[in-house]
Amino acid sequence: MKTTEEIFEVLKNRYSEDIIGITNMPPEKIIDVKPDAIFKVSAFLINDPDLDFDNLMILSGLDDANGTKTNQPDGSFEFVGGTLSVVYHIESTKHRHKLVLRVSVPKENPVTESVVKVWACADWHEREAYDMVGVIFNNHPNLIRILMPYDWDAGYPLRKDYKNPEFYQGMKVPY
Amino acid sequence: MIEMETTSTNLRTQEMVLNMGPQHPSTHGVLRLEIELDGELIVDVRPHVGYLHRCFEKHCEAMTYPQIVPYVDRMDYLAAMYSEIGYAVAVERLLGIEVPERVEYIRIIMGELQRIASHLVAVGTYGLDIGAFTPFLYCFRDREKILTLFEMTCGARLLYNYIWPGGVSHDLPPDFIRMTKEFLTEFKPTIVELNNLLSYNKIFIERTANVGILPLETAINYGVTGPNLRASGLKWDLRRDDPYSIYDRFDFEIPVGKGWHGTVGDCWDRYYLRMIEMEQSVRILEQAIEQIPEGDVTSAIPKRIKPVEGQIYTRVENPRGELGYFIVSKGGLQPHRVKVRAPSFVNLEILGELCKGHLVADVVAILGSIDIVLGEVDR
Amino acid sequence: MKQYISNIYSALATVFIGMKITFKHLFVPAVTIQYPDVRVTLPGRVRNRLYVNMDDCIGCDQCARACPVDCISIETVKSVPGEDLGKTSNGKKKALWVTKFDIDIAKCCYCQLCVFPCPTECIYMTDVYEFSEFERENLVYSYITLTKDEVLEKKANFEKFEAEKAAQKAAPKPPAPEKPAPPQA
Amino acid sequence: MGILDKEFSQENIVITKFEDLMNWSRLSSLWQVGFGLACCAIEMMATSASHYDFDRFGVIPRPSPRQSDLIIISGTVTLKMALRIKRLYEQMPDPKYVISMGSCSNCGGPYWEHGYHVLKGVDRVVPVDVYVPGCPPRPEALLEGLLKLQEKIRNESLVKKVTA
Repeated sequence: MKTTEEIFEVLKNRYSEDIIGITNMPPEKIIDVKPDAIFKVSAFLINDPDLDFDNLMILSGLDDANGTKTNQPDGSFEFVGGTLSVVYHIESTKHRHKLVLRVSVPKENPVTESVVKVWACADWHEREAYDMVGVIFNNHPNLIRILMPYDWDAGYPLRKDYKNPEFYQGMKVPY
Repeated sequence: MIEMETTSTNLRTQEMVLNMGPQHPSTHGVLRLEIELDGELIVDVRPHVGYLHRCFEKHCEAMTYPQIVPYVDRMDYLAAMYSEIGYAVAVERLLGIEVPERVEYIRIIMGELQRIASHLVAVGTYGLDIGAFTPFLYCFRDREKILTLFEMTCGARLLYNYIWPGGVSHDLPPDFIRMTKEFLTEFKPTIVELNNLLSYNKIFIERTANVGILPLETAINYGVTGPNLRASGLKWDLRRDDPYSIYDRFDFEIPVGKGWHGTVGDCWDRYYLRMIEMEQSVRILEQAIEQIPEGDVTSAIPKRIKPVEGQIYTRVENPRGELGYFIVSKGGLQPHRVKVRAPSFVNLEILGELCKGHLVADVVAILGSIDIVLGEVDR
Repeated sequence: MKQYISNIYSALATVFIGMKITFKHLFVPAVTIQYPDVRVTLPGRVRNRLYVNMDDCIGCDQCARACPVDCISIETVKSVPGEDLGKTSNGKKKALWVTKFDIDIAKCCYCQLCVFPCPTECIYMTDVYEFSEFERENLVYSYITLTKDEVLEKKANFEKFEAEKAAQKAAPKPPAPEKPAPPQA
Repeated sequence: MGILDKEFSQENIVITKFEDLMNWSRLSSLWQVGFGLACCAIEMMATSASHYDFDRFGVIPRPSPRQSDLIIISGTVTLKMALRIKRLYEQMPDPKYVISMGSCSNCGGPYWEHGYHVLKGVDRVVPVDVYVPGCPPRPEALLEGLLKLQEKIRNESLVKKVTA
């Protein structure tokens, strides 16, 4: 049983330049990791016998909506810049401790690394994050849309500035 | 199709791709399976989901916290009460509020009744998949009694909007306790009856035992939870291992798969575990009904739910496994992001692994034993 | 061989046990509800079609705001002074003409969230569940008691009143004592 | 087309009696496609289970659309699914009937406003005969919708038949 601060110390000592810091989002504490280091950090987390994070509870993609908001003439809006995040909630079934990791990528180039080789269940979660928010996971075995149709080309629905198309394959989409 | 050089040592038939679904009676909804076959042996199964993607997470971003509850119901429609409990617990922890004692008891009674109802559907339709029609009728007959209990409590049969963040919408009706007791006394012999009818039937055992074996290591790595994980032999139940509500006050057992008729973690284990879980739910219900205190049920419901900036991930033990809600609040009346860790979504991922090397007919048996709800897979 | 025989035996035996249970159920009273002839009495809290008692509605729009689906649309016109709209059954004074109260029951999700905030308890769910239709347009229910002409009349009245008020404001001499009291919201 | 082409263009005693027989046989053995979409499918299952017993009305679920007369669209129709439903409907032999069960398939239901992936009413892809409101409708409501459909079939005319 370890607290987030203790695990943060362990990680900081080992990967000093890849760990950005610890953010407090009450009631949770998040460890921010650089996008290109998430694979090796998570591989360390699962393999280290003291930590042994064997269960990825949830992997979620987020649109932080922190860019500059520009209003369009038709009443909609658009975010320029800003970040997309991927949040990993992991736990150890043996030691019963939990950890929250976060990776933030710029919206213009949302590329991070896949953790499928560490936790197999990340496969569909990552596909969903790609499908909904548009984060691209390098080294993912099969990164295609999962919930939306494969030929959906109107963007990523869970981004805050998503605009729905008028028609899809001849069917009217809005009410 | 894979091109292969045919030699005398490596003689293979041509591989064939078989599509199952989205309209297929045994896919439990709208799931499409792309099955790659070598003769009658399965090489790979690729599930295609999303045929019921109802944009739950987008709706959450446009609704206030109480307005989300009806949408939460529609996610796992076989266990709507439990989805509500999960959501209510998440919002309460985000706000940091306590709920009255009576509310906790009501939630547990509703949750366990819902677990029985959900397992009855799972068992009944599993029988239907395998080819036994009678258990389906018996299961639905008993499920109807639970639905009557729900209907007299909150007025709806399937999608309740009953458990709100901070409380429940109505108090229990006066007859509820008596009728629940009656139901439990009637239901206990039914489990025995169902076991005799289906579980110990030799034909049923032949179809399910030693089929679709899920080893424990694989199960944990794939994030499988709920009865499917317990059937593989790990005593992991969030009601005890990550307690929420007041489950720590009750005396119940967590059954694990023992490989009664085959190997640990086969389809029969997964099926039979649900039967034992229903017995345990009856045990919890009997205790809860005896202990339930008097009190007000709506006093702790906040007038206006507006959490401060923060985020939380909470999880509860749904009939299908770990149901988690990840809520990010940016301090508004609406959440910034709600993401659901649906147990069926994660459990379905294992299907490809389980089916490898089996026959086509076993796909139905394996899929039924995982017990998925497509509304939850696609959300 | 022994295994073979015992397999056959156990298959027959377990099937026989199952058949025995099925046979026993022949003598259990049937649970089927013969629907069109027999109807079950529904419990008091049952949630089916929405109903609005317009005599009590004060047009406060709270139900429309609580609705997650936005299936209720309400439009109101303020009454001009001197018009008496009557009182609701729990003594609230009405001040608004409700010129539109439409519920698109096809969109409704029967969640009952609109019922709780209503101050006069005029919107509630009934036990009517048999209302299927051949046309979808028939599923939009209008509950207003005013006729079309009356609605136009009320709107015109209010506009006239507004215009008069604006004219009075614009007038150079402020006739303070004669100014009618503003309508109570 | 043939000699008898014009003979039966007007209603007469033979036609009407034959019509009654046809309609009666059609309405009392409506075989439905065993096809569930979402929450309403559970109520549909409950309708065919012991308490409500769909079989009393001659409704038997068939696994194949080619053997069925009736399709009950029970639940949310998504854009991904809509084309499959259209195809299923086209595979059914005439005469075919459609019951739209529940708010979602009537007009998108709770998902009509923000549902980017929900078809707002199944009548945009297939013609609907009876709309059963409810979310989900009680089994009785579905039965009532079925009775209404039977009423519609009973009044159908062989001569003036409009394809459903």
